[in-house]
Amino acid sequence: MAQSGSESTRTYSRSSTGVGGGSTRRSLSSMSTTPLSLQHAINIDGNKPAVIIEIGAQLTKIGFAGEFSPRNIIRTEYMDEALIVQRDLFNGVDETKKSSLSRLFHFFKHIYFTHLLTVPRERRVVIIESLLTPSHIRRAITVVVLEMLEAPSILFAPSHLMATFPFNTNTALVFDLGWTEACAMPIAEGITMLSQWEAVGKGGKAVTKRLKELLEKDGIVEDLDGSRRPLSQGDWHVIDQAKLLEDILVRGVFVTRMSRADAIRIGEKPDPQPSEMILPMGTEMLVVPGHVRELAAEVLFDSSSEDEPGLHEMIHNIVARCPLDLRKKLFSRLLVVGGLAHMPGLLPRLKAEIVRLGETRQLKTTDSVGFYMLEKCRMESWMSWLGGSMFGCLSDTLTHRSLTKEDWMENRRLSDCTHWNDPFEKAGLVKTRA
Amino acid sequence: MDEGLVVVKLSPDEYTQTNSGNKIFKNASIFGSQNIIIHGKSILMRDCMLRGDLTGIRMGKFCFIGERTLIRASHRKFSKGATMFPMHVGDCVIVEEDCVLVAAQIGSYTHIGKGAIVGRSSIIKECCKVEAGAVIPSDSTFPPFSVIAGNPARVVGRVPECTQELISQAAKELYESYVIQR
Amino acid sequence: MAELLQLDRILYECSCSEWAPLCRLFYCRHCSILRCHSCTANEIDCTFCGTCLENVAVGEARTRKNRCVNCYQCPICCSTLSAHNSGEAIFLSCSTCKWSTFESDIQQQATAGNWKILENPHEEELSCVLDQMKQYELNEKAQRDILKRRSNVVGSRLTDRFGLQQMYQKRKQALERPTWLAPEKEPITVLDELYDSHFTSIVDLSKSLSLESRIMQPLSRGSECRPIRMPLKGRRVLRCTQCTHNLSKLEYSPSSIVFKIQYFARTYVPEIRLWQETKLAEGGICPVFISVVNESVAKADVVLLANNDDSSLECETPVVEFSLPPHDENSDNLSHSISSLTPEDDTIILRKRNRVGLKLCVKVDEVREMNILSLILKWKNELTSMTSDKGQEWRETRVKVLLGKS
Amino acid sequence: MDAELQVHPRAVVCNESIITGSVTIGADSVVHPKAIIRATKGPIVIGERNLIEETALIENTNEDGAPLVIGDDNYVEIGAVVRARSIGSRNVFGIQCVVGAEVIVTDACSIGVRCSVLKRGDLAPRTCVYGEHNQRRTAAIDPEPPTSLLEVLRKVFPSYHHLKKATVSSA
Repeated sequence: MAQSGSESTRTYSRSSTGVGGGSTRRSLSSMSTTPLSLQHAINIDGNKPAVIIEIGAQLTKIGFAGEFSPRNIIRTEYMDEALIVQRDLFNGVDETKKSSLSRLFHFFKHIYFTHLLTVPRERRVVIIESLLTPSHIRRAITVVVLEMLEAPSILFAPSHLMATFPFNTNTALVFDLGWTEACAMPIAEGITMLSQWEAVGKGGKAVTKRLKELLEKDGIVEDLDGSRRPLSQGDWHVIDQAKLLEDILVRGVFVTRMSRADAIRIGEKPDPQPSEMILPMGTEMLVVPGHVRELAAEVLFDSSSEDEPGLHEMIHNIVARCPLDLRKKLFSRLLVVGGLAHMPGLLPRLKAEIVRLGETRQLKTTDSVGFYMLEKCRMESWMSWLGGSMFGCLSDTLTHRSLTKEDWMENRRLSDCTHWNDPFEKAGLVKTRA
Repeated sequence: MDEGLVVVKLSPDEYTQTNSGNKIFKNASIFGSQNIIIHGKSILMRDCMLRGDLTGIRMGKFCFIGERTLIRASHRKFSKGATMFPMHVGDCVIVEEDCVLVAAQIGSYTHIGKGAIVGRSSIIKECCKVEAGAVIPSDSTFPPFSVIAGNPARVVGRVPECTQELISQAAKELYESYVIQR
Repeated sequence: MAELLQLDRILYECSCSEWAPLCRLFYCRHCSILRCHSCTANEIDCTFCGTCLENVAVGEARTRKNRCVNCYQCPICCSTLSAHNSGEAIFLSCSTCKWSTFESDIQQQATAGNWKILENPHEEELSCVLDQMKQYELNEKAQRDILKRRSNVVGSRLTDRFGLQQMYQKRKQALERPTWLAPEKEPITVLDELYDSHFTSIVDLSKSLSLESRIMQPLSRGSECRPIRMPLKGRRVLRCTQCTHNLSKLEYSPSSIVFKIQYFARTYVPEIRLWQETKLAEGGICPVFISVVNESVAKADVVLLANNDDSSLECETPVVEFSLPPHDENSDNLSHSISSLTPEDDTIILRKRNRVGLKLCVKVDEVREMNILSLILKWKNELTSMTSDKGQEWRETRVKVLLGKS
Repeated sequence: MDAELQVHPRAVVCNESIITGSVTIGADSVVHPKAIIRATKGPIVIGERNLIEETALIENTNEDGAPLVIGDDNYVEIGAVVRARSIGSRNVFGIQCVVGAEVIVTDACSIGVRCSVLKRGDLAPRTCVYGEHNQRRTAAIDPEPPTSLLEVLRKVFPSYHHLKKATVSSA
């Protein structure tokens, strides 16, 4: 650390070992006229709870370890100095080119200095992400967090395993219904069964796309004198600007019962038609007919093409591949997390579909289908963050498993997932940590 | 645009200059002018409306009030009735056209964009930037150095740290560039 | 009224090769280099509430989860709630969307401050599970210690002088499986079906919350909401990463704009501004009018070089040299006298106190949407270094002037 | 033109307000200078304790010439453009808001700043229109009427503005 020797007698020494070594004492130097606030003078490492961040496609959950709800849930975007909203932070990300990381870097600074109000140098970081995240994204996050923000250490925690922690169980079939895709992963005896995961591109994005198609077909607009006309092309600009599709998805769309869905599939109109939903759109009113609200979520369950199976088929395929004694256990321990899990009627419909498919495939294991739920409060959208916060609270495990800045600077090696014993170590190429 | 060197001419039959250097649009509707105190070197453009009849309005130096802007004081409700609060505008405040300011206090070195509405008895501290078209709800307070935008308005960013010098220099050059001559 | 301060039309290159307008840059006099926001160490020196503009101590901020207890945010439209007195008690109401605490489960309150916030109903369950995880962690750590210290002999009962026995007992006890087990959560098999009333009732926009207000209160059950405590704001201190000296530090009070330490780049680097909007004609040579201002309190000698290798426009005038007097504060009475109107040569057209107007001729081969004229700015200013002898060195940085309609 | 203007003795109407057509202003109402009340297609009857701020526009554009009846305790803020069929009581019209000609405003509605309600039909009581995209919701309590503000204005205005004469026949 360059010491400004010539100028002030008391040098400002800041040992960069940070983690692992003893506490980093920071001697008060003469350069700042007022005494540093207490928080900076004593920088006792280790007892400050870690920062837990889960970056989703649409929403990012941030908070501290040990707390049972995230401090903030924000959209995965930020507003730069020219007041332009920057959204897709991860495309074109390359750890070698610093300029490609600038958006991600500004997003992390937005998290730290607007929401968490803490300095990255003092707290460890736990990033919760799905095991399927491509490794160039994980390496980019590591470069931003360790090198540009100078956090002491970073740990990538698998989101599916984290989601099982609040339920104190070590066997579950975790089903993450996110924005871009629905990804299911069985977890047996605490070990993620990496070979049996399945993901299908049916998430919030697919439901919104189906909702848009239905609205283009049957959407109605009540204009100024009360008469109703079909949706025109010009209205879509107002709809996108006011994010009405998101509003309809959050407030209006629901998953119907299986009996109604079958009736609709063969063309009938089941008798209690769902009510219309009326939303202000500019100065006119957008009317969402009842059947649009009902059909939008059907995209999750229709198994039209082979590589796009319905959610229930996906579960069956996974369990079929699992060892025999696990199958009954997995069916009775389903755990649905993610933003879409809040849709009313999803769990009963999923259960009914699974049981029906079980009968058609003459399986005896689907008689007791059960879901893990924290029924008093709907926390599905941030369940894996909650598990991550409990995991981050274990300070010793955190010290042992996370990748410190020095190790990263040394060999720039990011172990792919925490349980995987590293071939380099076995081959003795790299000195192993104790 | 380096305003310092570009001159905008104001025709003398529409604008007058007071002894303390204020250049004021002649038939701007100013009510209760005895309650309005402007510390000099300010500009009131065409069709401005200053309502000093309810309570006093105090404005600092080098203020620039755009066209068709309305400035009036606001009231606050208390248990025993409403009282009108005087409005205080700091130095070097640049307000663009078509704004409605019903604030209790606007700090110095603030730049308010076109068509912004500042709600009843709201307080904007120094060195703020209100974006064009922002709608600030009543009784809201904004700390210094904040960029305010949206409807209802929120802090969306931070202005550069040297805003005080920037805006004071720009305000002086702005005053300098609006000249009353044929 | 034209865009008043065209800040982002002229970008300077910071030492970390990021481009930013001069007003967003800082100048570290100890290392004599330009610094921008991304290559300075940001720290938070005080947290304060943005609405009541009061400082909140760090400890209290941490216990209150960085929220202010007296100021509240509307759960529907995020504007500030104002307190009103309804005769016997105080309630909060929002002036934009007219939401009031009458719509939440705590209608009114005797005192104005600390309204109850939503708690996590599963608090106790989760804390037992957390304690059990810590048990497992101790267990795992004990096993790891055994692996490491297989060599030394542990457990001889004789030498208890050094407390080995008690340490051995502790580790043996940690090795056993934790006897006490938190209750395992039972999966729920009977689910309440989706009733007809769920989807035949009118969708009431006041009852169901939008995504915006759901993410503002993670613990709400999708409909019921309470006033949200106003999140605090942090006051940033910028510190040069190389020599860890402060570059910008404000005073303690949150509503003050006085800087205790300020090394703004515009007081050490001559500032280039666009004088007039330039009209770029295809193929011909067109004039570009820029002005250079010296805001520092010391004299500055400036050299402007055309940097034609990476700019999309060819700048004909290769070198411009001039020196600028310091900016004197007492010139407040801005007399409109332009000190010398006669152009010294074809490039320096106007000289006015600490400002120089330049006309650069630029050859344009084809007009693109974004035309960038890049220059190299060399300047000498004795303030650019702490020690006087090093002050006479020439400093240099690259400048990009965005001419097209940016 | 002023002959058809009927002002209650306790009402305070500034001379600089532009009032055209047959307009009746009830007791304790205050009209700021530069406020515009135009009874183009039919008469306008304004009730008691109404506050109409400067540059606000109230116009009667009912084709059938029916009178535009405005109730009590309404607060029309700066720059609001109100052309409703009928207006109830205790409403608040935000700064620069727009109310269409076929709207029937019932009671205790509050139209937000720069919002617009143009659709034919009545606005249910306690409807609030707010935000950038005219979002709608129903409030739990009535918006506060400007009664205490009216008292202050009735005391202050006579000393600063010329007032319109009160017609003898108190409405």
